[in-house]
Amino acid sequence: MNSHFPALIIVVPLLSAFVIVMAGWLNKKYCFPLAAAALGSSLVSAVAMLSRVMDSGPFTYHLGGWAPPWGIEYRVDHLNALVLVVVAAVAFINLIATRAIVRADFPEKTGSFYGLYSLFATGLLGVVVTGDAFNLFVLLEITALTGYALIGIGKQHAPLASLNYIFMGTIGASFYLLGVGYLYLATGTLNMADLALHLSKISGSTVVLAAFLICLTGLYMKMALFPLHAWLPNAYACAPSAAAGIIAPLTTKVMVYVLIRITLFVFTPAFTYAHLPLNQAMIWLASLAIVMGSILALSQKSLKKILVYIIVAEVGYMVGGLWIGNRISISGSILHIVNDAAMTLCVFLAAAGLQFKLKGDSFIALRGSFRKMPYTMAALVVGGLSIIGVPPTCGFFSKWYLISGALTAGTYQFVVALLLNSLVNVVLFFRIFEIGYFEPFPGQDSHRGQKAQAINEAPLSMVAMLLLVSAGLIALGLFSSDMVTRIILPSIPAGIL
Amino acid sequence: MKTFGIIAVVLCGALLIYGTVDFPEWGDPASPASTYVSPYYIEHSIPDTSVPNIVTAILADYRGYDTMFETAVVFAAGIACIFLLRIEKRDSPRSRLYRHIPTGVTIRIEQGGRLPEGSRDLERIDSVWVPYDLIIKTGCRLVIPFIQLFALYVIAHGHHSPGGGFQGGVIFGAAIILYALAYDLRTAQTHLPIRTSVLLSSTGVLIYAGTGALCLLLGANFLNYSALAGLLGVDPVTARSHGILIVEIGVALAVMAVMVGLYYIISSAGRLDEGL
Amino acid sequence: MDPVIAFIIAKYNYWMYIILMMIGLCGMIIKKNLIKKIIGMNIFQTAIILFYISIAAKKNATIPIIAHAHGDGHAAVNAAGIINPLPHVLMLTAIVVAVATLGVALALAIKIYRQYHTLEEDEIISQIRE
Amino acid sequence: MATIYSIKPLLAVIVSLLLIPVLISSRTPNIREGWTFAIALAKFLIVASMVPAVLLGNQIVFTVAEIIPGLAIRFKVDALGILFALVASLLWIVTSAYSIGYMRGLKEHSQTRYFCFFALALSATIGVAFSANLLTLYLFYEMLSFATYPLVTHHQDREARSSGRKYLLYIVGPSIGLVLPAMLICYHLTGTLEFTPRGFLAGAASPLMTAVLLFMFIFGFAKAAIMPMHAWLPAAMVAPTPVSALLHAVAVVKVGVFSIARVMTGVFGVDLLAGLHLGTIVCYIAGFTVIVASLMAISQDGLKRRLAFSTIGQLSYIVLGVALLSPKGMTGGLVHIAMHAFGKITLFFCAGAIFVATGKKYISEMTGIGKRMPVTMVAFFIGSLSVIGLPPTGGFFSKWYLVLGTLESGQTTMLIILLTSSLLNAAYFLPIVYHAFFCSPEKAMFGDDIQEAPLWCVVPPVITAAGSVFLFFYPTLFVRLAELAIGL
Repeated sequence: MNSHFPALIIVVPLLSAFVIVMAGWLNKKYCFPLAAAALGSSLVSAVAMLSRVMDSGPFTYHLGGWAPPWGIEYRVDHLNALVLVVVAAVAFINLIATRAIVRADFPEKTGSFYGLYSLFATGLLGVVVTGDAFNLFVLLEITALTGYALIGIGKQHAPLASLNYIFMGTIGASFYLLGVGYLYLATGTLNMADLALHLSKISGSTVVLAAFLICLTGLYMKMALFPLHAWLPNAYACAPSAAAGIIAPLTTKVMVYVLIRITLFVFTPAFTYAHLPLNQAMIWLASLAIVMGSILALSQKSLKKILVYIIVAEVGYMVGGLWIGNRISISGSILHIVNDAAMTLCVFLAAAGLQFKLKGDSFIALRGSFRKMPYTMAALVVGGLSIIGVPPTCGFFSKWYLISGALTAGTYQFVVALLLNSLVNVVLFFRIFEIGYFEPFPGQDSHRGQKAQAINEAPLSMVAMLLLVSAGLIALGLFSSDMVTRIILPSIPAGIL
Repeated sequence: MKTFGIIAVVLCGALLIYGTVDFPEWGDPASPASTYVSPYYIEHSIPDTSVPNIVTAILADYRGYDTMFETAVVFAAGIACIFLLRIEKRDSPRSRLYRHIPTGVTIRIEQGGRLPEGSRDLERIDSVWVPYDLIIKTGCRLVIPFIQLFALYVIAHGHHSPGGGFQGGVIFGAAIILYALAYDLRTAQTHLPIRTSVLLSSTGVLIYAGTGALCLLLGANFLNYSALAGLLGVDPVTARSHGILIVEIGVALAVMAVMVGLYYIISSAGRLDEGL
Repeated sequence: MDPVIAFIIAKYNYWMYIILMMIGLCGMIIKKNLIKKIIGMNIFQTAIILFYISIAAKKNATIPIIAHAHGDGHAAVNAAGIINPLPHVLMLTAIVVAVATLGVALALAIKIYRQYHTLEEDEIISQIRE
Repeated sequence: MATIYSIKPLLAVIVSLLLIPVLISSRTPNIREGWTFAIALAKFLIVASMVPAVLLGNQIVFTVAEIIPGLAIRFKVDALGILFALVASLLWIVTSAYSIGYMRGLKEHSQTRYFCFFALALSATIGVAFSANLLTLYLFYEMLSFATYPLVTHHQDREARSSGRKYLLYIVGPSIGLVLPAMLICYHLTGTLEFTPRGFLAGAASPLMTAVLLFMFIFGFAKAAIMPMHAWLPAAMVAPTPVSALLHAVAVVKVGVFSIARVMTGVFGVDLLAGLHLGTIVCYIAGFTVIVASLMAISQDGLKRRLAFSTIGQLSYIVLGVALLSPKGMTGGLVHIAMHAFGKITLFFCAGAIFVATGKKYISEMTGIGKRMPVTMVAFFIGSLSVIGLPPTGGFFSKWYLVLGTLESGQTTMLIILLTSSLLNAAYFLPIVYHAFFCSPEKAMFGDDIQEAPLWCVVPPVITAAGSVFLFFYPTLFVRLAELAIGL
């Protein structure tokens, strides 16, 4: 049975999505268990695939029984096995954690919500595992479409934000499709491994360079790299917190994975790093993204808006790490995909808990939150420390690899940008901790001798998951060395020095 | 904003034109696209799947996985619109309009009063008053069955002529939408309520993914129809052709149901009471 | 004719799709009304579908359906005589994707209209500002 | 010079972490205080059990986890580490006794949180003391900064918020902005961060880069409160006095100085610094800090602020001693860690006792307090003698070695700085004692019901005062450890 895991990881949530929607109309109480079972089984098969790849190296799976250039092929190697586990784990944990919130926000639409949720997870898993360029576009569209719906259902101006997301997302996806069209025109095949073979033969022609630039612009738009990030802040901030819990940590990270897959495995490193001015420009772009992301975050007034701009800055980390081009910085950016997904999940779950219990996440609503919700705020502290980059947590280690990679390559603007971002993150998070810790002044006299307010903690499933994730952040930090040596370094193709 | 937009567009156009320098001429038979992978499909589609229409062969078999996700996209769009727009608690309308069929006289009842349902010669009409349209109604009533028949033909004949699941499904959906346009949304919903349309669309997609999973259970790779040979009692090649047909039916069902569901939801802006 | 004009004539299908695409992009960026933006998006997607289909074309080749009678042997099929079917399959998917995105965009436009009673972007933004 | 592999260093660091779940779950305050005492004692005993092995010259090593290829979280207990850990864990026992009296005397709120973060801070301090490489040191250094933030801002009022903000700005900012890049550059240049006896940076970088790295470390470790980076210490006096006593006199500030000493001896190495004359530059920076801090201390009216500025001055003695690079000078600097700890903690305890008993914070309000609180003021007198460096107390020894060190390395300006600063120390301590005992206030400063603070607040200063006198007669333990640390 284990040879079918690549298919199982996608088919089980896909089938469950359709059954959940039917259950939504027939009998609502089966929706959540179905979704949990499906995503749980995906997590199990992802872990099984990762262990298989670590033991016996990459393996392929031919869909429909047809050999690669003709049929669609799944190539599972170290890189996408690792990202698969991250995606499956984040989707599963967020599903369990935000159960009470979904029941409170959409009492009569839980069927459709969980259907869209598992379709979204299926799309992401498919994007990560597929080895065919056009199939990747179709799966991108499923992820995007369900994402538009999940965001569009939010309050205040969520529909407008979602519509803007549609415009930018469609332009991005269509540019990617156009890039694949140029590649198909130049080589005649759609399979990624096959493309790499043929592209190396004709790497001189302008078609390949044009396809490269078009694919990059498309992917940058989908991952909201700084100049093209206009859609992300409103979309993620207005999204309902249950949906934001899966969209925020995963979409941009999976798009960075796609960028790494395209630049390193389709356009082989020899081609990608051949154009010096392009690399320098991209590193400057990434540093700009980091700096602008943190500066914009300073001027925000609500917790979620701050976290969203931090995501924009984190995208700059990964893109910069990729473009620096040595093994250390690329392993840093791959490690950051894993770490950043975990960190963003931790802080977004905490924000969801706060918004659920304190009715809103603006700075006024957060006053005295350490007293009312100690465990959620403790998780937010751990998540914040990880985003700042404090040693035991995982955020520090990906910064470590990125900075040492940048030092060896001599790109000092990236180092300065990373350090500046850490300092700004300290200000951002401690401003929130101050509000949660010191205020409210006017309401009571200073806290001397005042009985502790009733602890009004988030629901148990949420708190349990929050503590699990924050413990995971520290565990990821301590085991990052094993992850790098045994999974990430073998996943980087040979052509990189 | 305008100037920035134009600059971006011109820049993008220049990038694209720069890319086309090394393109092969239009229709040049020696271009890489038509000399590498596609000749295999053309030569082997009959021996592999015994389906003369190569596009259907590729669509449902060689790249059947893409099409499965394509149907999932259609399904996702249907569910997304229902999820976004549906309004549960509908407040009852202030005034109701009725028409006396024999004489064509319309009656308006205020303050939410209503007439008994079954009255034979009084029919309820939309608040956006539609002129008496006997010609359209009878015309549509005559045409719709033939459209549906043609849709079934397109689905079934996908192997031999241009057509297949999507096109057939859309035509079938169009027939039902025509019915909803000719009469009004309420009567169309009596024949195909939104609940059945969603259930039909999920069964359609389940048929597609189910056959794939069935092949998995029978030991072959996912969506490898030759594994159905044992089940269908035919040799593997015709098993593939039958597999394609089953899958096309699933797709048609899903597409039809989603088109109808989309029309119901979008035309009545989620209230599902009065459409176009 | 000198090479430049020959160059332009030989590849006019690519100019078509680039022009169409730029019109779509303009529509999306410059226009203020949301529905016009959605139409622009649709034009943009259709342009790419046109590009793919133009790849499939071969000079004097027939449609990709192999003439046959039931059950008889198969005449040797020569690939040059039949156009490339693969882009057509891909574009079937792209068309469905374009329709799905259009549907969701229209649903959101309805939701926006129900909330702000207008579809002009600058009016909506001024309403949000208050 | 053997290396022993044992789990003791990890136990020493982890044992106070075990206190946190116990504290949260203990119902009555007495159980909570009892547990704090037990854990403090256990920690001291674990540390003390390692002293004999270290005195024989061998090191105790324990590797926790390899977190980066080629780098691990590793503890290495050597003479320098054990010297600092002994002082910190011994004084924690006394401080937990003192904080019982203080917190109950003033009926402070959320005391469980106070004790938990106190235990966390101590485990971080011992972690820094035992760290074997720069990464582990940085890890526990950051942990200490974030663990002490809730302690400094304990009163949760507006003033606590602004001083907490300054605390973060001055400590976390330089640590991320300066120490992190410096550490990464060292790793990039040499491929290792392990502290080696003669330093691993020799020859790996150009003289200019070495100097820049040294200054990044010195100003990065802002907890050492060297002049431009000192503003957070007076601001942190808003914390409850036990926090100021143990953390801002012994643990936190000494971590800063300890890290600088570790970096100068373990990363750069004495001969590299001497070769590039960087030692003398650091001496001048430290000397400048000593003089200016002592001058500012004189002008402070708040008793705790004056003690804070005096601490800034005393810390720079240690940096000055290490920067002299001569054997006697370095021994004096390292011994001063212990001597100053006992002296300064007594002074803070007395300040706290006065505040608990009379509620007075300012020196101008303390004339004639000696008659009301004789025991506290005598302890205050002994503590100030130790800080000034006069014979009957241990402080004399470190000053003695420092002066010999300056003579040995021929730094006459440093000699002048040392002597003038000792005079300045006397100038800002003795007036307090004189006013307290020999003058009587014009109007009645104190109601007649004022007398000594509760027992829990008076006994600890007496113990630590006795400790610093004891150190005068038996300093051999700390002197021997200091000499071992320098590799004599």
